[in-house]
Amino acid sequence: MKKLFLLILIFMLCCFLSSCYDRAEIDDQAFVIAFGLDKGKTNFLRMTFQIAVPSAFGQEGGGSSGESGEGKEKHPKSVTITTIESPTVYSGFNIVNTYVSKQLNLSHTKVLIISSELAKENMGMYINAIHRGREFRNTMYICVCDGSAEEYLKNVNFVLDISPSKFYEETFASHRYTSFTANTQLIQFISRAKSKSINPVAILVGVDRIEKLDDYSKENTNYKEKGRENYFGGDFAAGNIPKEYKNKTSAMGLAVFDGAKMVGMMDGAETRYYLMLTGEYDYSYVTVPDPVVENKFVLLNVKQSRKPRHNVVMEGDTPKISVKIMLEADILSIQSGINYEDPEKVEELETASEEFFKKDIVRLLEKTTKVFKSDIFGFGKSMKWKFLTQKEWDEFSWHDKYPNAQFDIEVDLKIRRPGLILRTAQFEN
Amino acid sequence: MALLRKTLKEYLFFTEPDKPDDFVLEEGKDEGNESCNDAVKDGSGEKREKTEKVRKSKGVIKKLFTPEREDTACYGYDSNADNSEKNESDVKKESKDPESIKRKTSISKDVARNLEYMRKVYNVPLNGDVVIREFEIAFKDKTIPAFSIFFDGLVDRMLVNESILKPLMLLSNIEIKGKEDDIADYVQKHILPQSQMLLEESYEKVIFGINYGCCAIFIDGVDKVFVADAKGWEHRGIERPNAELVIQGPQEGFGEILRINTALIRKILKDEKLIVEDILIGERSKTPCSMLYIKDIVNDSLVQEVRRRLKGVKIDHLIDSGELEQLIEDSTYLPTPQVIYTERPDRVSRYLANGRIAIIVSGSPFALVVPATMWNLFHATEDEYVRFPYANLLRVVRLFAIFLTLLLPGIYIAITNYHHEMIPTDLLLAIEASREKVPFPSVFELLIMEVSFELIREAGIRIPGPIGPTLGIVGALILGQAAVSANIVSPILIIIVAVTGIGSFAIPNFSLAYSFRLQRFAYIALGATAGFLGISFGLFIMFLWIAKAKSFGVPVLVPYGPTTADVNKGNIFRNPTWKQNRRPDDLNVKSKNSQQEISRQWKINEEEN
Amino acid sequence: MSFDLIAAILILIWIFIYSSSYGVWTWNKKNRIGGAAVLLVSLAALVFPLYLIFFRT
Amino acid sequence: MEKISIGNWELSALVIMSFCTKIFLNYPRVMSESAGSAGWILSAYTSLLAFVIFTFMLRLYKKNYGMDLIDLGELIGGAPGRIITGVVIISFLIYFIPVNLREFSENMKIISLVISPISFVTLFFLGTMILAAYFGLEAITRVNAIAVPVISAGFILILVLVGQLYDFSKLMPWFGTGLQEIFIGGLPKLSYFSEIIIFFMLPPFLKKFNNFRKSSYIGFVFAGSFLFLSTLVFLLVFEYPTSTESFLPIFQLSRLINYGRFLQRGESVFLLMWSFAAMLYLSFGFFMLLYTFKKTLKLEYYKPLIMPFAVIIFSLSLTPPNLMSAIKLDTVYFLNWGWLISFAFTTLVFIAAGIKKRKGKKE
Repeated sequence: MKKLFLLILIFMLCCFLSSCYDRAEIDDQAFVIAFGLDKGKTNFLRMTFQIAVPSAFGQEGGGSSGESGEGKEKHPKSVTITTIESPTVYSGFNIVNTYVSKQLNLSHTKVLIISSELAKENMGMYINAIHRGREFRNTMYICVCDGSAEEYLKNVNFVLDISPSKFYEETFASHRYTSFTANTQLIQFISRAKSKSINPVAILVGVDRIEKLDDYSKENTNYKEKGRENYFGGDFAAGNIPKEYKNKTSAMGLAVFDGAKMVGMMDGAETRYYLMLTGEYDYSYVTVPDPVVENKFVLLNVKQSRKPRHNVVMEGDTPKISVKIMLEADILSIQSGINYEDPEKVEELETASEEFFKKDIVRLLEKTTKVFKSDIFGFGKSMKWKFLTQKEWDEFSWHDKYPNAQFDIEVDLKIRRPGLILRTAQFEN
Repeated sequence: MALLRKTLKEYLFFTEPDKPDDFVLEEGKDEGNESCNDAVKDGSGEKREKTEKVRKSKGVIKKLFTPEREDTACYGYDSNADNSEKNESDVKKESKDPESIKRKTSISKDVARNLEYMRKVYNVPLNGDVVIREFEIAFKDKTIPAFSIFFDGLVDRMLVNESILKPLMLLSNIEIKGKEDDIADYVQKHILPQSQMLLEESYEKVIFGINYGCCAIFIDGVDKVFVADAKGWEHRGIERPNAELVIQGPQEGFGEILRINTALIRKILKDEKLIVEDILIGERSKTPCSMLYIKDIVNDSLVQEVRRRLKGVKIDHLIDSGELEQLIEDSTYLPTPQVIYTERPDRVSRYLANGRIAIIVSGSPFALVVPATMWNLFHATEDEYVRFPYANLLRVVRLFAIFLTLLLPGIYIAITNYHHEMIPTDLLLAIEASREKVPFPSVFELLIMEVSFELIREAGIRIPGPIGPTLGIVGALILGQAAVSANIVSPILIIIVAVTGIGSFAIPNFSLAYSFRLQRFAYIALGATAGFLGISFGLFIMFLWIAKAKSFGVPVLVPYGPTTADVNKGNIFRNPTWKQNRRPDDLNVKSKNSQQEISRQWKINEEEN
Repeated sequence: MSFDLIAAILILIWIFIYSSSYGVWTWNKKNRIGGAAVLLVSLAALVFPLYLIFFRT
Repeated sequence: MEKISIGNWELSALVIMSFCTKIFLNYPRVMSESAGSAGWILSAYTSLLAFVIFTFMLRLYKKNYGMDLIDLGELIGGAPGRIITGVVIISFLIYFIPVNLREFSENMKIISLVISPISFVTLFFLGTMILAAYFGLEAITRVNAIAVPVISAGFILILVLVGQLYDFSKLMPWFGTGLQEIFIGGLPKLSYFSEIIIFFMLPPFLKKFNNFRKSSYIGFVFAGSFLFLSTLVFLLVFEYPTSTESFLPIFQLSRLINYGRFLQRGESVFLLMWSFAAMLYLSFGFFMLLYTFKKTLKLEYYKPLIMPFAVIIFSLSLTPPNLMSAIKLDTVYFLNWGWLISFAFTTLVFIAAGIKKRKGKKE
């Protein structure tokens, strides 16, 4: 027993003498909340770090969240921003560490913003570098900024939150009820980018260019392409949203990738159909034109009743893809006052909205085959079931076959409940 | 130099280790020499495939004990308990002291010599509380000189006056139709109306009796001494237990008087097989101790082992059972206790009924129960008295409390120093903000707080009554608040330390709480050294150590390690009472069942009707 | 020579002496193969780490 | 040495622990590397195969129950036979303990102690090995019996918590790199059950053959299903080419656990779990190494040998110049040839002992 104690003692002594290499106090660390990559002017990369300032979280700093000095202070006090240029990701950290008093820690980075300029070139090497690092969370959001990431991070203003992390987490989780963005976390992005059956997407973010709503021109939206009279709720992407708010930034739509290379962008409405096609769709409010009265709308709260059914059949070199999307909806508003709640009339509304959805979905699918040439929906996964060995699948090369695809879309929408009003009574005038 | 050489030799070179006889509990089979073998035949002994076998232990005392000796009734313990051979050797050792030789000498017939001798023994003019009362007894027309000797305060004065001195001095004058010629017989049969009285023949026993609150009566011409039990010392009554409080359940605790304590147990266990075996411990103090067990339940080899250990204790004075615990436990270095230390008769009775052995030390309100497993220490008395869902809630809370006490500070240090990523970001930033102004590293900060918490706790116990709570408030609230506002510690740390402290109070066994409080510091150090790796290192070694430990032949972690038949027998979570059919398997008891297989017979009757 | 190194070497020597004394003890107990093997092991436990410390680049 | 006894559940737990600890290293990765998306088939196949062979070996062994491999070696060839068997087992153990020690330490270093030197991390594991050897086999098995259910629960918890990321199309194509690759090329993967050789050192501690058989079967079933589940879930979450990237598959899985804003990046909690598993594994291996050495050479005590062997293993574990070569030592050399020792050699010994015994009876 005595010897055992001696042994433990020696061992503990060794441990303490050799000290604690990895120990790092929390208050010696600068936690980067968001970090952006741009193409540099003088070097390969321009990196922007948004670092949390903890004193804003202390008891005294409770109220100082950008509220003070309205016009002057553009940024909330809880974060600070620095931008540098460097050849690689990690050397950038080194440079920042020289002038920031605390050591940069990226374990709490919530967002990675990449400028579309950089994304359109091959950004795989940077993503790989981040993937290799232990510190980064696999669950951080990967976003593409239509414009420069630096500008985006400088314009972010957490109006409602003190905590920057909460701001990002809540903002990018809003796809659950808006369906204008998707859940694009780093690990998902990477595994999709390396997969042979599906391609990645990333949330599109941007800085809104207009200062006042009056300046907004509807020509910026793509309603005309979609054959509409006016733009609907999702006919635009981030950076082009008709809004007026202290926070100039916005997130809407998706950037489409082929491998790790960006090939195009989708607007909000397309994102919704993307979500419906992949089955990630939760619920959202959708404006549908009234089937009878022109320029009146029916508003539906659309949910996905079941996951979509994909079926892929090869006919020669053309994949025939049939998709069945099953939706259900609650009526939120009927502007025309027509009594669609009537069980006989509800079918009319159902078919009209099915047609409406189908048209847009087919448009989106064709855009992915013709313009993007990238299967972001994962039809390749259904194709994969038909192969026996990896070799065959590799040789088949789905990504090359996808652009030829032909589609057969079926949308099945059932209106379930009409909200609080069972029968619309007309206003007397 | 010699010491150095010895140390060098011990540490530098291999020496053959001496093999200590590890006590292993015998399989649950009857040895065949006892009458109570009815319970063993249910064949439950085969359940264990363990190769545990008892070794022919050399130290076991072969002479079987005879607890039912009649002549011990007077003192309430057996003064003969010590082996005579041992006594002889003691005498030889103490041969320089002439008195010790004389003690063995027999009593003289001459009362004057006896008186002189007793005066010498008790240093009478010097010793204030020895009372020697000389008087004369009238016996058949003559008066015989006599004297009584006792300690003032130890005896009941009224008793001595009324039923010893009064009959001897007054009643002896009355004509009694006794035919005895022998005065000793006469006195015993007619004069002294004392229920517990002995005739002793040696000084040693007489002196022992006097020391133990008896009144000795020396009569001229008699070479025996009347030793009358007149114990009347002051003592605390039966009170509520102080350390182990329950809401539901019996409310009486042990006192300081041995016999009252054993009576409290016998009151609960009305079982003629309950043996109260007496052993004296302490060369000088001769503290009477009782070893309690139920003969037809307990494993015989366990009884032998406990007896062997108790008899092997050689110290001068034994004051409290806490001392005895340290003298008989298996491993002194193991931080966790291996003996149950309780002041509740009902708890002791439950353990006795399960086949354990209790040891009660005279003068100590705490009984020791052996063997103890970790789970016994983790259980509270109340667990059995409340309905089982509630008891399980309590157990979950307790498990959580153990976790907090042991690991919370260590884990806090590990996380804040090594694993930043796992704290939710907002909390992390809040911690960072609160630590911003603190000048110390977090380990040091934590140690400051932990040490001051221990300080407050210790001071709170030691401080005289009324100030205690005040100090707690002052310490906890004002000091904490001041420390935070002086930026010496961060507020989040106060929460950590406070929660840890509260957790340690929720552990039912006081020594277990001590052990966790102690080990907590090791985990802080390990957490600061290597984060979670350090903590798991500590846990691993603690588990190994505890897994190796045994309490009187029973592995401490039983039934989980080694796994025995009753793995799911309500050690962590309690079973409903009607399911607790069997006694713990690890004790290898003679009677496995503690209640009938169907303990709720009325259930069946109901169905039948 | 840093402190760590000295401590490590001292511990190695202690281990060597202790285990080789066990080897000798075994040898004396008429277990020749066992004793030799233990001596070999204790020598390896001295030489191998020293080689790693001093000679490996 | 005191009389050691192992209970039934303790043996099962030992079997589970020693087969399954490699899940935390690179088992799922190697499976998916060699069989592609069909790694789960390979895993199930090797587990079944190992089980069948084990059953066969037990049948051979039944008559000699109570004697361990070294006793059998002595039965076959006297003292030289004993020493040869012992040396084979010792060399086997002394090969894979340092490799595993190195890998676990590197594992910890990569996960959490990035800056610490590798020897510092190794010392923690080495410390537990040394102390465990001092406490003896009984303590190790007892801790193991308690820890295995807890660790298994944690492991299952990881698998369940990443449930939202399961995608069954990732298991496609059905046969991954091809049937031949799985069923013939997968044969050396039997080496993942090489610890079997250690279990044939344990029979003296268990009295009855039936107990030994029953509890090792139980252990085998659990271990096989854990190995299978780990590969399956890993492949359900990571698609084939990505799945071969990661050095620590289960760690990667645990990093993905993400439930809301609060429950993120809990991987460090699981670090407790697998460092504990690693400590158990290494301690058990180390003790068996000492025990085998002692038994082979008929020494009286193993305790004086703890420190020298610890030093040797420590030095050996630091010998590979980098992690990649350490992994190669494990996944290439050991995987390809380990089964020769653990299965072929052991079976040979059993057969030889059987023949010898029959001959002895005839004579």
